[in-house]
Amino acid sequence: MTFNSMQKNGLLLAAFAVIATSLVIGVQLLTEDKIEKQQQQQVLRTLNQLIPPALHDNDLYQSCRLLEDPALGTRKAQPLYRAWVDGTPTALAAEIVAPDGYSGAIHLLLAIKPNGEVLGVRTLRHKETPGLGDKIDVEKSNWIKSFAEKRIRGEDDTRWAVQRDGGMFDQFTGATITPRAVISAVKRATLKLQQQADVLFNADLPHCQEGQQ
Amino acid sequence: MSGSQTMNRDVNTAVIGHFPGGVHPPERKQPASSKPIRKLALPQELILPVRQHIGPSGKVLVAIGERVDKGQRLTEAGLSQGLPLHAPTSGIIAAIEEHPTAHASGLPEQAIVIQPDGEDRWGNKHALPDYHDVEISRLLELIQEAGIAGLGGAGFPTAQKLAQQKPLKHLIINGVECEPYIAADDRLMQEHADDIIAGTRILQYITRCDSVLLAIEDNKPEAIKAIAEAIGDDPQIHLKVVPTKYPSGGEKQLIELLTGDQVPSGKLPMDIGLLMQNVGTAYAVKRAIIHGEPLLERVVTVTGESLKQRGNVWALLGTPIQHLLDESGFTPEKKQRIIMGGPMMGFTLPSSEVPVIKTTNCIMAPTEQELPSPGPELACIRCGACADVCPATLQPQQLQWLAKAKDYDELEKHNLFDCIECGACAYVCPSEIPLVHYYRKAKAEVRNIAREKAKAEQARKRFEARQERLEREKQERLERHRKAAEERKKMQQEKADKPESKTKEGDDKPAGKSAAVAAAIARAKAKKAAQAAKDSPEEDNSAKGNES
Amino acid sequence: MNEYQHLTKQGLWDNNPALVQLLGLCPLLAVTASVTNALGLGLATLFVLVGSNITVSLVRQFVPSEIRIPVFVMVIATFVTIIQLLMNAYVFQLYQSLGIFIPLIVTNCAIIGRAEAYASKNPWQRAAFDGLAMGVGFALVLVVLGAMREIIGNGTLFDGAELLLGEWAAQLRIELFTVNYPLLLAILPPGAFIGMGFIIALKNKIDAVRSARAEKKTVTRARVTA
Amino acid sequence: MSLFGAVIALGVLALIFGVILGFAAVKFRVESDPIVDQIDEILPQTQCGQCGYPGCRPYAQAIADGDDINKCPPGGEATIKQLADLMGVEAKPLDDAHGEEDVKKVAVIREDECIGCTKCIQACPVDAILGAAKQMHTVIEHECTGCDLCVEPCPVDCIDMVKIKAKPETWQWDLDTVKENIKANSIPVKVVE
Amino acid sequence: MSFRIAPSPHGHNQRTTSEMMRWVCYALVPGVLLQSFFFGPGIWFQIILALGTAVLAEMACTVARDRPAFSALRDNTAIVTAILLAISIPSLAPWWVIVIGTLFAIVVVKHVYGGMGQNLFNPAMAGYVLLLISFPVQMTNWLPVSTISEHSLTLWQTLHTIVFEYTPAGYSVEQLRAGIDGVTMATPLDTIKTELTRGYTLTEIYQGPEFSYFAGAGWQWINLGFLVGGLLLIQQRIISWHIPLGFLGGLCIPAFIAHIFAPDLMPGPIVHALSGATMLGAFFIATDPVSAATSNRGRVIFGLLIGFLIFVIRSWGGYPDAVAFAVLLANMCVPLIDRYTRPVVYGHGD
Repeated sequence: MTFNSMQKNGLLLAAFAVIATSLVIGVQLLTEDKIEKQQQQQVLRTLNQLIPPALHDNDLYQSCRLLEDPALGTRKAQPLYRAWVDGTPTALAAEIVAPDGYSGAIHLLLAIKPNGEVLGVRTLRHKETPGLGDKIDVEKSNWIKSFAEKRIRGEDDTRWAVQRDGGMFDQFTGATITPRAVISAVKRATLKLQQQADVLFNADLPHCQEGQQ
Repeated sequence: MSGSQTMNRDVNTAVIGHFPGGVHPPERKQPASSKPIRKLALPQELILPVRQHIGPSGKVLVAIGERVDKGQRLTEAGLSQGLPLHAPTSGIIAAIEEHPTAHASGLPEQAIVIQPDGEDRWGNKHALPDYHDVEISRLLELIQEAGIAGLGGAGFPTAQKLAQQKPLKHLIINGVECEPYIAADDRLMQEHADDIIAGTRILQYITRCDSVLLAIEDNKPEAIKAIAEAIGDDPQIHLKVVPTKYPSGGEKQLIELLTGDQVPSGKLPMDIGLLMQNVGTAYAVKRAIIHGEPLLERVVTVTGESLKQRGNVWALLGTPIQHLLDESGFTPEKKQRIIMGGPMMGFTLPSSEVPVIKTTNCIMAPTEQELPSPGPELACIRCGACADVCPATLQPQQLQWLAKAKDYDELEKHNLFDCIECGACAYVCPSEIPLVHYYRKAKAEVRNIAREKAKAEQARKRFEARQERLEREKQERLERHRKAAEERKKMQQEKADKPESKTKEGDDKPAGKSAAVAAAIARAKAKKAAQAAKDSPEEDNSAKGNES
Repeated sequence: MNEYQHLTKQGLWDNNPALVQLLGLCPLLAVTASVTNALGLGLATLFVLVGSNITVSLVRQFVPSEIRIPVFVMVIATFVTIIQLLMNAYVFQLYQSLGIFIPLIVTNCAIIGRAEAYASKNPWQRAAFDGLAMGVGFALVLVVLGAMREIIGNGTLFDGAELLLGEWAAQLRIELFTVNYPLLLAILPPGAFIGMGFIIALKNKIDAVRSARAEKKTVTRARVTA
Repeated sequence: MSLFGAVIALGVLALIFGVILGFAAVKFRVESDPIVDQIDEILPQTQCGQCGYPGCRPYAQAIADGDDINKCPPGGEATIKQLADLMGVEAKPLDDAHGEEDVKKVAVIREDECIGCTKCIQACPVDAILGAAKQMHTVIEHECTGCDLCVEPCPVDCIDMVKIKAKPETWQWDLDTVKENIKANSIPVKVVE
Repeated sequence: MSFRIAPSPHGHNQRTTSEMMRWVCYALVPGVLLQSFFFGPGIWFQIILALGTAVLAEMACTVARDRPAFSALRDNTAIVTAILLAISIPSLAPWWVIVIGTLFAIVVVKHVYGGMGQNLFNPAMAGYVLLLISFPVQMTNWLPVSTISEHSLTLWQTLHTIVFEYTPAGYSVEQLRAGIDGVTMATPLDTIKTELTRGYTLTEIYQGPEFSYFAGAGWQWINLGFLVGGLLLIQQRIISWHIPLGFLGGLCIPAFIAHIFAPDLMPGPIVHALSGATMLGAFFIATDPVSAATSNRGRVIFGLLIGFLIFVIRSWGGYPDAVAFAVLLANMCVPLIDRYTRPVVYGHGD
């Protein structure tokens, strides 16, 4: 009785598991390519906002490399995209982190020209207070676009601060922590990328797909 | 307190225990405690409910028109918790009938009405001045025959309480009388301290207890003095003066106060070696044993500002409340309340035609100004004031929610039945919720549910038994039919030519009876037809169905 | 009333999984910040529900009761994973905004509840219909709640419908009003709870009114005895 | 290869769990809860049939099978509440198609009109009526459940359903009734000389 | 003769609920006066708006629930709710803020839960949280206190600002907030929070104009005002001391310990006690009996919990002040606290 029940239930359940898993695997194989393409497009959509087609003729997505640098705001390796026109380096883009947001880390995408001029910044993910700190989102406000075409004069460039602290960026009503965090993260990363632009364009960095997915 | 300190007797103010909660309502005992107990004129009639205590009523021994002597027994004690009843004065039995009684419901109960003849003529008395060589069981019998019930409030037959065969740590005599206004025990102690102590010694003798704690609240210095003198240097009776706080006179609270122990829930004080009697009971026991007088009268505080003469009176049992009021200069105000008992636990009477019974310690006719009625009930704000004053450390606000939600299981889990209905919670409730009233209703409902459940169980058993019986009968009938059919077959085979016998049911009915029955049926049919004409045609169908 | 009408009434109103059974509240409360999201998750749930009901009904003869729960879970999990992969591949934007709530469909008790309560006891046609009715009922509540929250919190309807339905749907967007200060509470999770409470209250109220209006029926009394 | 591994791994896991479940199903089998008994316990056992079932037990069975819990007028609100607790469903108001909750009553036979037909005795589900053919019948008050099943069969209409009289010990502390109690029962005292 | 029937006990001593609530209003006076001195007359408009809304909402709800319109107003609790909410928000907040908040507090938090005595949450604080979450900008627009402010508004200017969101001269509240040096001023707690994240030490932060003697300029006096009112309530036995003591203990003891270990990062107990809504919360908000624990032991625990939550949120949370959140969180724990602090019933001990 006991043995019968064990044998029957065990085999049946195993059979179901095998069928179910095989089905999932089948669908997975079918959709694999399509999903990867979608993910590429997702990244490219934001990248293309910052690095217009005129500034690159290479496949930005394929140019992705992993860069590990504390100046990017995290110890984890972050994706770095490199753009060329006719073999001439035109732009660098990196995913950076502002760790000191009001409600945790803010993930940003920063693009600069090799000479250090900021092409633009976009917020990828954040948890800032809705209605207050979420104005860093391009859908909510144009504030994030104010980084475009800004340049940085060095470590102690006091213009890279909110107006309240005597800088050139607006703070938005009711929130100062969020813009401060974003500005300092962008400032830190821009300085770093600007200094190492040459190296980064030529460095042999690991491919994104290998390191993380 | 100062009174007690000046006396160098055994006045022990060091209270061992403490009970939580409690309130300090204005005492207002002065009018009753400062004047001697008055004797009243005989009322026109005395109404004696046959049942004046917990338990079944006794059997009535007298008949209408019978002449009775003072102290003559009117009823015989019932089975277990019964108590006999005696004629408080001589007179004629005027009626034995249903009469509104001293109960909050105003519902009637069987009562014996005596018309006093004014002679106040005693019947036989069996005085027993020295009880020390009498057997205890005989003394208990005498107390039982004297009809003594606890005069403090619950009215449990005293002899049965005393008869418990367990060794006692302490016998507690309760002279606390913590309810505001009431000073019946106070005055009794002041005037009859010796009798009370004598009664206490009888109780002590019966229970063979060598430690008596006699407790009095410290707002009764005169009574304390009188009792202390009456005790003299008796080493076994200890006078305990307890601080004034309501409800320190509650049995459980006083025990906690005097001994520091709690009576476990659902148990009796006896189970932890304690027995409590009221001072009035001690007095009644003394009268019963030493003088042979059954319980015929008691001290009743008659008070409240609607009365001109406030004070204590000796009231014969059965005295109508109206008589007490009349004798005290009653000028009712609009919507006058008459309260039997104190302001905290007493109940209002719907009529002044109800009599004084054994447990009546106070009749109040307060003015609205004196005891303002609560305003409209507001929602509970869970302020917890009620929990702070609850002497049983219950959660009155929770009980109130549950009572309103009729969640009886949860009510029992929240120990509803440990509520002593002292009223402290409702007294302090800022939303003026009649909390105790909700608990009483809930308790009545819980008891009712238990009764219904027992009844349902009984009904189920009877129904099942009936079904079984019907089934059995059906089987038997089938069996009989089968047998009969076989018989018939046999008979038919044997006597094939014999004609069938007539078996008509109606034949053996007497003609006269059947005519009456037919007439009755016809009457009912006519009635139903008339009804059917008024109602819907469906009724008609059902009526027809009945005949089939 | 035939079985299918009965099932429809049960799923859409009388026994609505969201309003009456209060199942699947986690995804319900999480994604209903806008109509589009609500519709997306509603459709996904509907699809899984129909699929799992059919499958469970088809295999019910072979599955002993001891292992029915793990089998149901596996069936549901398979469906959800497949849906997730398909959405990831073909409606990527919506997939992104519904995010982690797609896998949460596995834990939506409405689905396993229907498998256990209905599909495992009925033929597949009926089970499929039950899944459809229940799924539509669930999706409708999602959409109503989503609409409520989107209107109050954002002043719009069908914002971002193109993510779900393709580019043409961008025209569906209705801007009801613009406020400088939207009532953010409606968009935030507490708003979902409060809104849900109001919808349930409304449903109960409607039921109460309807039952008060309903005609009185009479029941013939059974006679226990002769 | 890794995909194949996943299939194998899950298959083996499922096999193991299936075996465990199969074992547990036999070893830890619990006897089913006699829910019908519990429901029957709650019902008032009047056997009145107002629920549409012949007796309380059949209705208990019906509830266990999913029937509504609000069909018992004699039990009223209290019974519905208890049933709701037991069955884990929402309490709902009494379905008045089955009758309304009423005060508790008992049957009383007007004895001078009784013709001794025994029809009521046969109708009484709890054998609470005493009597024999052509003898006057009487109701045993404390056994009567107040189901009123005896009223209809009586050919001479001599059975009344009478409210159970409140007694001080069964009084439900309804202060509104006090005045009525006093009014209804105040009897002028007769004086016998 | 027919007599009146009434349940026992006959007679009553305690203040009624409506009297208690009236006392709460009296006790608020010192704090409110100070607040109107430091933040201008706007608070009076807010109170009037809140009272009007609360009374109308309460009447509408009672009518909708088939009760006489004025029955629910009798207990004065709606008035207390309205005043507490009105004095919790910035005094120049636009009129619709207080109206929405009061409506939510009375209609949703109080009446939807079943009305007086049934609400799980403190209505004023639930209303406050709704506003804070929904309108963060308006709800954080506190003017600098009058003693250090550039602008002081007349009655007319205040009213204009509350109604139209701009002064007659066209300044927004945001602009009014700018201090002498053009830098926008925040509340002291907000300043501490933001400046700490920028790496300043407390010693440096306390040099700012927002601070004086023990804590934030102005705020400390307002808190002392509410403390005085609270002590009056305790003296009058309207509230018991358990919740305020637990509250202040739960806040100040951890603050004291933390301050010893990190004096430049963690503000001390006095700063905590005299900042934000501490005293208002301790004596007027947490002590709302409906949503608080009932036993004395439970009340101490309830107070401790609120105080500790405030400390935690102020120190590490997203908001500078946290009284409202802490109170609501503790409200949720009340059934649990009540359950485990139920005293042993007479005769049930060992």
